[in-house]
Amino acid sequence: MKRKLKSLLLVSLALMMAFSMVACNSKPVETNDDPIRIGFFAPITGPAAADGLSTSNSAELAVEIVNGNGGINGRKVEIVKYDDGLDTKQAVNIAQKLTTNDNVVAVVSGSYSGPTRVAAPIFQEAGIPMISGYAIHPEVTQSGDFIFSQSFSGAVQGKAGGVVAVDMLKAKRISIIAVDIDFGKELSESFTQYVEANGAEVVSLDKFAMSDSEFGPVITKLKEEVKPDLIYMANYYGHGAEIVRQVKNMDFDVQILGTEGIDSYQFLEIAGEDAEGVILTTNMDRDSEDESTQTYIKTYTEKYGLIPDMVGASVYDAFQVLFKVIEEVGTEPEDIRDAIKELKNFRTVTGVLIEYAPSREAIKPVQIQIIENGEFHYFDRIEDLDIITPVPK
Amino acid sequence: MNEVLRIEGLKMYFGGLKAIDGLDISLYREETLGVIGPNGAGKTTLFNVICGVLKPTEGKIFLNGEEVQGKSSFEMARKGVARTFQISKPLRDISILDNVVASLGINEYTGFKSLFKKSHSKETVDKAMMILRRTGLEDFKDKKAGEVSLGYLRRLEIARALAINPLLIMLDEPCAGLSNFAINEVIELIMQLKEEGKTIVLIEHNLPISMKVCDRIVVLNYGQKIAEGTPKEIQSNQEVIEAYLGEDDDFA
Amino acid sequence: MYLIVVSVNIGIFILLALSLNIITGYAGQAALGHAAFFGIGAYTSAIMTSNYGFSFWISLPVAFMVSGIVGIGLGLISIRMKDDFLAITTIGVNFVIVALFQYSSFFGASLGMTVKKPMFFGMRMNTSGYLILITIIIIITCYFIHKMNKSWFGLALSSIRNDEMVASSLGIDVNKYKILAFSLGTAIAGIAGAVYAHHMTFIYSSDFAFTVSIGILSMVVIGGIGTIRGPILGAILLGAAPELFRFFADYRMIVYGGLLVLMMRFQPQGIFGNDSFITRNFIQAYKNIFKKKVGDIIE
Amino acid sequence: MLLQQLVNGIMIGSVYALTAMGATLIYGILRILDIANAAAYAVGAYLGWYIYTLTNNLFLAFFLAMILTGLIGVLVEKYIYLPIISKPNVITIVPLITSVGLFTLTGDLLRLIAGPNVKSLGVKLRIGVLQIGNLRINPEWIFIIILTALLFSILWFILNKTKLGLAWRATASDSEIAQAMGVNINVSMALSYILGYGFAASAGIMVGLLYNSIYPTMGDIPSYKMLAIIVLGGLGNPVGTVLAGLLIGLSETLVAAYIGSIMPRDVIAFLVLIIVLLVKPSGLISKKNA
Repeated sequence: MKRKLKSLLLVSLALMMAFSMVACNSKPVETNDDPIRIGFFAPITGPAAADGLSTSNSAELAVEIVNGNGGINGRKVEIVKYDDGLDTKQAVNIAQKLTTNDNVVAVVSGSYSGPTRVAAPIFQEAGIPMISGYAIHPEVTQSGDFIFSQSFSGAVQGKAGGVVAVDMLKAKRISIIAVDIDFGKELSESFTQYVEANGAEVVSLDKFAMSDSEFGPVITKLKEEVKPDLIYMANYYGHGAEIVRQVKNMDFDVQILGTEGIDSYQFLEIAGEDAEGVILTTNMDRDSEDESTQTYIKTYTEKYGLIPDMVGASVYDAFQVLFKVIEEVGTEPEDIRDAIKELKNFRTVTGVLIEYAPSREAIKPVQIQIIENGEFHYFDRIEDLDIITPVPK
Repeated sequence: MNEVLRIEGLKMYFGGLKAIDGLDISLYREETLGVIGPNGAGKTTLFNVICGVLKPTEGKIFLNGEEVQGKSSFEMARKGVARTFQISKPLRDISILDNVVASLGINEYTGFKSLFKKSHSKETVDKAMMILRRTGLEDFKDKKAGEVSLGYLRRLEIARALAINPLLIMLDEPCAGLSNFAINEVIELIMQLKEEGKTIVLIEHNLPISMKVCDRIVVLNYGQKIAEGTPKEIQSNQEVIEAYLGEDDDFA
Repeated sequence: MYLIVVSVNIGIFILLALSLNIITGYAGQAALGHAAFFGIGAYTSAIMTSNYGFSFWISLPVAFMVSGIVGIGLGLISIRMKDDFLAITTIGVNFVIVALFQYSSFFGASLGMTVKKPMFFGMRMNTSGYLILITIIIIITCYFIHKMNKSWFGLALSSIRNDEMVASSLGIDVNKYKILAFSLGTAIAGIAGAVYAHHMTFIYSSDFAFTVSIGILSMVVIGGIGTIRGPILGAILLGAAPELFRFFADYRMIVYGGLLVLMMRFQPQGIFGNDSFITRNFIQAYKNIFKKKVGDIIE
Repeated sequence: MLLQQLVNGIMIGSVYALTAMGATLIYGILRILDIANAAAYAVGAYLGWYIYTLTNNLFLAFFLAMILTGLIGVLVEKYIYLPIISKPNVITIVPLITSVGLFTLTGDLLRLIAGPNVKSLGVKLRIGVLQIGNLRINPEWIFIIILTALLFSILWFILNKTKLGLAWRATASDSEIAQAMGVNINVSMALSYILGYGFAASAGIMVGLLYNSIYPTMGDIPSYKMLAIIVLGGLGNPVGTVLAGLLIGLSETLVAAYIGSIMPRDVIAFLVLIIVLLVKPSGLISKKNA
């Protein structure tokens, strides 16, 4: 018995040693002929695979275009892509692999809050800058000064939603339907705060689980008892589409206001005609005159046969930011970080990036789009810095 | 104080079904009591009630003068009531030896503390081997119980009951489904137990066996005792013959 | 570093598989909600260290206790329900507990919980630290299970697994032992949870969902149920699979699913189970070379 | 409003019953908790969608997809499950894990073949909204309810009025005795899978139609929810399954309407399950009095 225990101990010690030996391989010296390696991870399999596809397409498109133009300062860009399956355990493995094995100079997250949140501290510790495309968890950028977010914080977008509801649409009685994850929580909280401070009333709040798809009971209740004049949907395209379908099915005459969560061609596909007239806050203006926006929309549609959406555009922008700063300061991670901090008034496909807030979240105008004839169109835009600057918590 | 087991006014109802309906039985030290009766007479139910598997609807059970009805099965086992099952229930995926060792542990299953006490001590294994030798299972000790034939499983049932070193052994049709040869072996084993002075209750459908083995026989029908006496008396009891007529060819 | 991180994750799963094996492998009770107890341990220790400032080292035994105590509840349920009914009820328990994490603000609700990395003699625990810690816990657990197998406790569980009626006829208090088995298994899962929470530094309700329970169970069964080596090797195999199959890229989940089906189709006793192809041949080879008694090497 | 909510609950409950019916039929004979039934649900939905886009005929899509999925079911039963359960000493978890593997495999295969994006059926039914007083029932629901009733009637007919059904019921109550009486249990097993996967497929198409969306992971929620329903219904009991489906549909709807968001929808099913089983450990209708 004793002997067996001893051998077990020895074996495990040997294993640990072996692991640390492999782990300690030193970084090869970088030369100018090597491509610039940028890490990327997204949920390519699993329940968020559609968003994974959209972001991974956009990431590849961004790299393809920059390489087509001769790369950055003559060096090609190479993308190191991983699938996290929307699983935090895999995200930790990936982050560790990217920081120690893959020699990437920077990373873009094309994933949701969970995986991005667990990966962020690892990149922070390794001193490799990460830009998160669209993760909304407030703690992502709090991991440290190497972590940036390309999307609005939940607080900004919720407040912008409030502006649309109260100031533009003059709603008085508002019902909220929110998905019960960080996205829905952050948005509905700051939305409620703005709405109630500006003379309107939130008359009901219904939370539901990510996996939920049946909204008949809630819409029935809203129609027959609550009778709001506006429904604010802090949720994703699947839920959103079902809500607008139910509303139309029940002949319920109410304005619907959505968020970037429904900014997807899949929303249009599922909801069809029922989506007409839905207004949403998002980051990409489809009617923008900006050349880069139109180029992105056009090349993406041609290449993949799909209509680009908010998550893809955000990831595409994150790559544009990286290309820009690497072109200016080279590939040292600290320099990249400093340059991102200093970046001002940079034109991206989602409008002009004014700068990164001290909380390292992008400050950019909130686009208000309306669905007309089965497409997203310009409705309005919020550029008021008081609204679009994130307030540190 | 020779009375090991006394049953008073025992009733066991399943909804409307009266499986046992007012039964009084006494059992004395070193006696072998046979319980016979047609199918559905309530024999196995009686066993299950005595062993604590079922809680009686009414009535009392005394074991060595102590009231025990309604106690759970493991408590009855610890009080010295060992049983075999009509359909052999070996612990299939462990060895024959372990099956017997498990039975030897009757006083060792103390809960969490039993984690720190080794089961296969030399003393225990020796004891188990002795029982295996007695029941003729020695050669199969390392075989899994699920892999041996029915005849050996019956012996295993008895070996397990023996290992408990019981006050009272209850055998539920130990010969059912066996060949004549195997039946004789089992009978031999029971006779040995008798000689050692064990107190035994035997359910046996095969009447000649009961007649041969038992000191006293109780006949059940529809949950009631219709006769009681020595094998000789039972053999000539008109009521018993009627209850069995056409029921069982073995009765002759 | 990457390998160490992967190893820590695998180590956590080894511990989970070993602990589930006490309930399912040794006591023979269906348990499809093991991840819930993993979660209870994780949240218990996370709340203790992050909200109340306790040391990680104190939170470990507390996580063990709390999970074990909740596990008693599951044991009580197992007295009332059997087999497939019990199996599905444990799934239900998994869902209810995850919902509690998801909906109660005490557990961080929909924002999850951020966990501070623990200190060890004034140094921040790094990944290698976790690897050493989890290895030590695994060794202790293995030793403990080995001890259990040789004790009356183990024999009682074997009896219950085979036939509860027989077990009680041998004087075994079946209910008590079932509760003990559930509570021990879930308590060890609680420790795994505590290490996990501090290793990941962020936990969220869905980390402990039903699919995780199924994953743990698959490890036990694929490896070989009712043995010590089975769950360990099963956890290594399935835990490393998502990483090993990375170069299949798009096909890796198909490979993973296909592997589960094929293994169950052709080796239902698990790859390293008592009756499996590998074990039989290994024993044969070992016997041929060393002419030793089989019992000495394979317990 | 209460009336409308009760109708909502019964409607969603009948879809649950239909979804779980396949698993019940399979459990009835093979005693397998077949999670892969949810894979059949997704495969059926995709087949239905594909046939519908080719032919533009909803009924054809519906029945062809059911039959095709049923046939796949027979292959799965014959080449995967049957060899596993006929091996000696196989613990009951083994088929369960096999089905988890099948489910994972199928879900990702669908993603690779059809892409991760949502497909919409885009069916516009030309029947109007049914309006009785304040009560409104949408055309999709009318279609689904009629079809569900039809399918359950067919099932009832097969099980109770045909020789095949008699054999099935005999096998379900005791396969050994059935075999001794000359019932070919292989046929009963095959019937279980044809009907089981066929029903799952029909449920998949209906839900696809109802929410106008078909996607690779659509089976995720049914995969566990149907387990709750079949256990609640007494495991392997078709009538119990219908009752359990309705009970869960109603509970979910009423909780969502009157209590609000105290817990996720899926949890309600399991809470109902746990409560019912604690009171009655063998489910709503236990096997014995089926």
